Amino acid sequence: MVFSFIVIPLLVAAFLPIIGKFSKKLVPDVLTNAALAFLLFNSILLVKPIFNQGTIVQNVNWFGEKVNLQVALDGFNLFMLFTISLVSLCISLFSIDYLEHYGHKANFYALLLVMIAGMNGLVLVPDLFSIYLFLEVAAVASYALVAFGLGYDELEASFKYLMLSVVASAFALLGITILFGMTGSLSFQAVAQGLQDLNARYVVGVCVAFFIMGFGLKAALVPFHAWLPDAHPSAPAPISAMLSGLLIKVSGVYALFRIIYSVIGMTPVLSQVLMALGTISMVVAALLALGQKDVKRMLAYSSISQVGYIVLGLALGTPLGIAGGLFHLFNHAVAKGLLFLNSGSIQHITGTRNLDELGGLGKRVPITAGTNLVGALSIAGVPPLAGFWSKLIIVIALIQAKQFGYALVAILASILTLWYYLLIQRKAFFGKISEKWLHIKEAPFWMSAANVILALICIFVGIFFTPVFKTWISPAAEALAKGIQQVLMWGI
Amino acid sequence: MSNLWFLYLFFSALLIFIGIYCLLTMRNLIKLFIAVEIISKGVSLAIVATGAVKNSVLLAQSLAITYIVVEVSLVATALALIINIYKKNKSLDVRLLSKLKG
Amino acid sequence: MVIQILLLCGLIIFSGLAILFKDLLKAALSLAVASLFLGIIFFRLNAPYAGVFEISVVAGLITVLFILTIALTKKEGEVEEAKLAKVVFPLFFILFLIIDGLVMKSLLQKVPSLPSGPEAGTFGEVLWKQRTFDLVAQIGVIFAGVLAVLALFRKKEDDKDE
Amino acid sequence: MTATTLLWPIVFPAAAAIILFLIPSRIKVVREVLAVLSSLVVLYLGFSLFSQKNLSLVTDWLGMGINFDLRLYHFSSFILLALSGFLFLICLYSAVKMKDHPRVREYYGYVFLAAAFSNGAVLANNFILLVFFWEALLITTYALITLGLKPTSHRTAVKSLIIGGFCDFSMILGIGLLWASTGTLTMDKIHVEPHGLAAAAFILMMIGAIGKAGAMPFHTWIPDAALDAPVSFMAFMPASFEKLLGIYLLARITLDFFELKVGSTLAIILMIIGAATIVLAVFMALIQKDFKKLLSFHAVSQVGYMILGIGTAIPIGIAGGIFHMINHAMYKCGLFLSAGSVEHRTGTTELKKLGGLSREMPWTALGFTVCALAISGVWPLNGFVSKEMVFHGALETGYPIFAIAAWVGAIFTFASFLKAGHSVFFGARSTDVPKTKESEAPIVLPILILAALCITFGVYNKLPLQTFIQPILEGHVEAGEHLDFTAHALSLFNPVAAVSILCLIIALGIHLYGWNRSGKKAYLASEPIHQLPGLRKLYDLSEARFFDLYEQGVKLLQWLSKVLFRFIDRPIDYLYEKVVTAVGRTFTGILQKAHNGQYANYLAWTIGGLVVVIWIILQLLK
Repeated sequence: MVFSFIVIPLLVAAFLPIIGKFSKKLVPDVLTNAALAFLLFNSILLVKPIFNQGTIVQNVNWFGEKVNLQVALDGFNLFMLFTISLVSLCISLFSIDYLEHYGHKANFYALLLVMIAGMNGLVLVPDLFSIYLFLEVAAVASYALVAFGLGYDELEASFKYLMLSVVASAFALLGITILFGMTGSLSFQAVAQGLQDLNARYVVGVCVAFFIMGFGLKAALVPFHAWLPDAHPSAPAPISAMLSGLLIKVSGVYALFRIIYSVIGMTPVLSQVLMALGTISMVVAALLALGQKDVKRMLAYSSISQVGYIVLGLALGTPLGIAGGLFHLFNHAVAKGLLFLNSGSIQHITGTRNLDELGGLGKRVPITAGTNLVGALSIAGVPPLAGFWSKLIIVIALIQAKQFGYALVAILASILTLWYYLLIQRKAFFGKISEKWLHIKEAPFWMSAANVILALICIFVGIFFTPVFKTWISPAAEALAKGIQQVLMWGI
Repeated sequence: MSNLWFLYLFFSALLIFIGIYCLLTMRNLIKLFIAVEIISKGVSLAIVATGAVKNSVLLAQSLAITYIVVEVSLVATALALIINIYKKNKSLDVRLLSKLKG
Repeated sequence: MVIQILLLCGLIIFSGLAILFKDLLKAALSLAVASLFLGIIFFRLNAPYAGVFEISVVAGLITVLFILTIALTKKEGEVEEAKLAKVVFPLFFILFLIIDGLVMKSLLQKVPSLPSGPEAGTFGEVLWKQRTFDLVAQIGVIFAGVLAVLALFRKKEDDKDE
Repeated sequence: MTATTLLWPIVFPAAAAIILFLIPSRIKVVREVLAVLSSLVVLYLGFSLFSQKNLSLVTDWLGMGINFDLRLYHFSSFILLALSGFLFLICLYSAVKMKDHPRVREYYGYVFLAAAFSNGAVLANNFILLVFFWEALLITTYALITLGLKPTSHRTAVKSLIIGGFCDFSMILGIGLLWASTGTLTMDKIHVEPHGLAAAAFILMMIGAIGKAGAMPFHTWIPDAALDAPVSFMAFMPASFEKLLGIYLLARITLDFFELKVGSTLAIILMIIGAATIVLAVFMALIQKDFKKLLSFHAVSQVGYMILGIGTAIPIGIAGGIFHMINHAMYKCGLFLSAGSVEHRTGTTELKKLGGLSREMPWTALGFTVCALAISGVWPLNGFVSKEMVFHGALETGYPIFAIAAWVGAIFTFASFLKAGHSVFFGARSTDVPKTKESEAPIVLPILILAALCITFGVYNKLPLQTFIQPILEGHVEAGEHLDFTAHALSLFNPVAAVSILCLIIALGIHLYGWNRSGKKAYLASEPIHQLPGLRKLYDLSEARFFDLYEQGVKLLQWLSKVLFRFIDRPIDYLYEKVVTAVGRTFTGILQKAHNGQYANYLAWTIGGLVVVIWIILQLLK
């Protein structure tokens, strides 16, 4: 049941190119969405067992032979799986209409599914090297997807993205190798146990620095972020949503914090370094976002800034901070997915993404404008939308931990966030409509539908934040906090 | 035995240095990718050497092989990208790839 | 031991040459030679399968891919590299060599590691039974690579049909 | 009859609203027939529920003590019956009056929705549920006013929304306070003494209640709406439904939720509001030159009697207030409907243009006369009875000033209705209006029914007082005291009644004097008072909406925003433009320059970042 998260997307992806020869649109559309809907359903089904048992360990026998296909599913993984399934389903719904002018839907969906399989795998494996591997699966698919339009921008962005992340993941693998060399094993538990027995603070410190760089580049922490504002805007809108909404969080934030919490142990030093990095990202990227003309580029910088929040919350290390960080991760995945899809709608409707050319679209395209507003306000942290609560929890956690400086910066950065999101609203949707856009039409059905679903989730989670928080976030945060207790400090 | 590990790590670090130096200074896209290959050689050397030194060479071998498969995949993707860029740009100069900025 | 160090030095030299050669073809070939050296090192480290893979896949397949690309981009693919970069390379290389040497020397005996007993089983068992998940991931990576190449080299005519 | 029957008065009108809304505009007769039939069903529901005294329906709703809790008992069943009765009359009336309205579809939809919400508000036994229905009514009010289709309709609608919103907001605050101090939201479980926090809650909730009833100073949208909204709306909402709901809630507040003591500060506040509303509104009513506007000011003025009666906190006063509420709803509804009837035939409601219509529209004139006499408190109509009760109550509190204010109100009420009746139906036939005839039966019938009810409730006052009012107050008076409000109901031979009759005579005198002074033009009969020194100024100011808190509030806000703009916004803007933005721009600019698109640059950051992170971690580890 748990393996279906990896196997089903891969299987569908394998058959899609062949099916694509016979049916260009319909069957790939249906098949992909059905597969993703199944995964979403599956992840919801898993809530109860996780709630009751805490952790699920599953083994698979291959023709009677015992093979090492072991997954350990705890609250944190499940939370990530659910987020991935939910957002990617909306994204593939959006693609039904959006991909019409790209063509080659089957190929696109196949890559998308491989990427999802990679992310699911990354989330499920309890093994350092496998984390790296699945990260590469998702990454290779994402390079191709960024360049899917084959335009100049896409190729340039994809190339820079590839070259930077190859270097980064090489360093991450180097760090894994060193840990492997010291402890002789690769699984989380064994490595964590080994590190407890050894006293190797400096070497482990260097390893952690490698991880911070390797996974931090995937998560686009400043100063490892430079690829993101090129790659995310250039990709087709659904892929931008996928990358910003999920990939940076799964292959960056999840991988980094999974290793830190489950293997190395969150220590005060690490906490300090990561919080500083998170804060720098938050502020620098927010300032950069202010200066953008391109909607998607602004959103991309905003992603960096919001990842800063997530890292800040997770790095704080208190249960409340972890919960806030995870909650913000979910909210940002939904809201940023929504905003990128929405920017795709804008581009589909008007053919441009330049804020200076847009204006007054609100009256013509109410659904697009309304959902954009919801997403923007949610990320900016306006009550009662979902983003407000997660930011509030992060700030409260910071204050609780007596990190007043960070709390202040977090609040100021959220003002900056609101500022540039209002800039989008003002320039694109409000104000006088220019002659050019008098005859535009609302986006096609599936595009609007995906936007509306995500916007509703933003609102729903905001209003019913207590039950959502209890069902999804708390188990995940508990799983992480347990990790802290299990992993003894390695001397720092 | 463990001292031998540092010998291999020493060479592996050299390889990675060469790769990064090339990435930082060179301009030809293909050259840059050759540099990436050199870095990954450094990493695979580190993996196998670690396994050999730590008595788990079988495990390290399987890791190295998997890593090579990943490399092939990456090379294919990257070279396809490079060819596409060449088609658009009629040049392999990385400095031309700076349209996206700000 | 000496042979091993010589082989490692050869690996470094050919890697250095790969980036210093102006002609891309020569660079790719010296990269292949470096791979050959690495493969032999793997053999000598009791990792014959890795060595075979390194020689056949990296020295063979990847080099072929490189040469193919170079051939495809030959017409206008010449890029004037910065002279300075090549001139100062030995300087930086030696500098890093020294730093690297010092760091590694300082780490000698310092890094604790767990004692490890001899490994049981055969390579096949380890690959298939211990690292099964990696095999699944390998399938994923291969899919991703193939699909990526398909996507990047898709025919333009199809776009017009849509 | 099971508890779920309680859902019917809410669900059925709502369903009817949807059906009526969905019938296409082209189909004419079906809609009207359906509307009247539906309202008949609602009326039947009202009757059948009235015969059922105690029912209650509780289901979990939102959690945290917020249940879906409906409760039917003597008070709410009585209000429910009254509401459904008015709904039926309004529908009957609208069947002719509104049939050619361009947006008749929406009209019926909103009317039935409003009925559903009102029924819900009356039956609600949980404050949150009450607020839900209460707020929803705001929206239907807003929508119905906009159906007036006058250029200013929308503005008035917004005004009603904002004033109503303010009142409801304060009511929500009050409920919050009450919740905090009692810990429950179930209405029939709350009974506190108004001290401290609870006193604040009392005042806040009272604002909500009297705001809905339209007491001063929350009345200002009603006269505006008289001109801007459809006349049937005026008969529907401000004249009957909102009065019933507002006074119902006020009575619940003073009787059930809080223990209002005779002569306590809160009681006196209520009485002051009541007395001020009576006097001020009646003065405004007196000088109006438009039939509907005159009526609308009376709709405000009469609320004063009810509030005064309830504010006395003496059983007879409270009973008088509640009785006045139902009486007022009847005759004011009748009056608005007769104004509508006149408008229907003549096309105008300006007093100046009308005159001597009694011959052509005898039934309307008859209905109007009865209702006008009732509102003026002429023996033996219902208005006389309820007003007497209020006077008695006010006198018993020991503050005769309130009784005097009420008597003053009575004088001018009668004077203004003499003026209105004289100028519309009696006197010389005006030449401005062409010859006309009586309105259709569905218009006249409701008026006559209401007039008949006015007489019935006056002459047989025992019937309503003993069946409706007495049960409400039972259990609220000290044990042993016998409740009988009919003691001096129609008695003319007691000092209070004598003063009342004297008032009526004075009013007649004022009217005749004014009529003579203004050259026998009835519509100018109030001019002598209008022109009184001092009063003139006040009237002018009032005409210029000087006393309209909403208008003044809007002006104040404009002024405030100007001040804020000049002295706070501009400096901040300067700071923002010159300092924050400049600094932000500079940083942004530098950062943007740094992102120059060069791969080597980005890689250098990455490697540099790695080195720095390693260095920092090693430093921290030392």
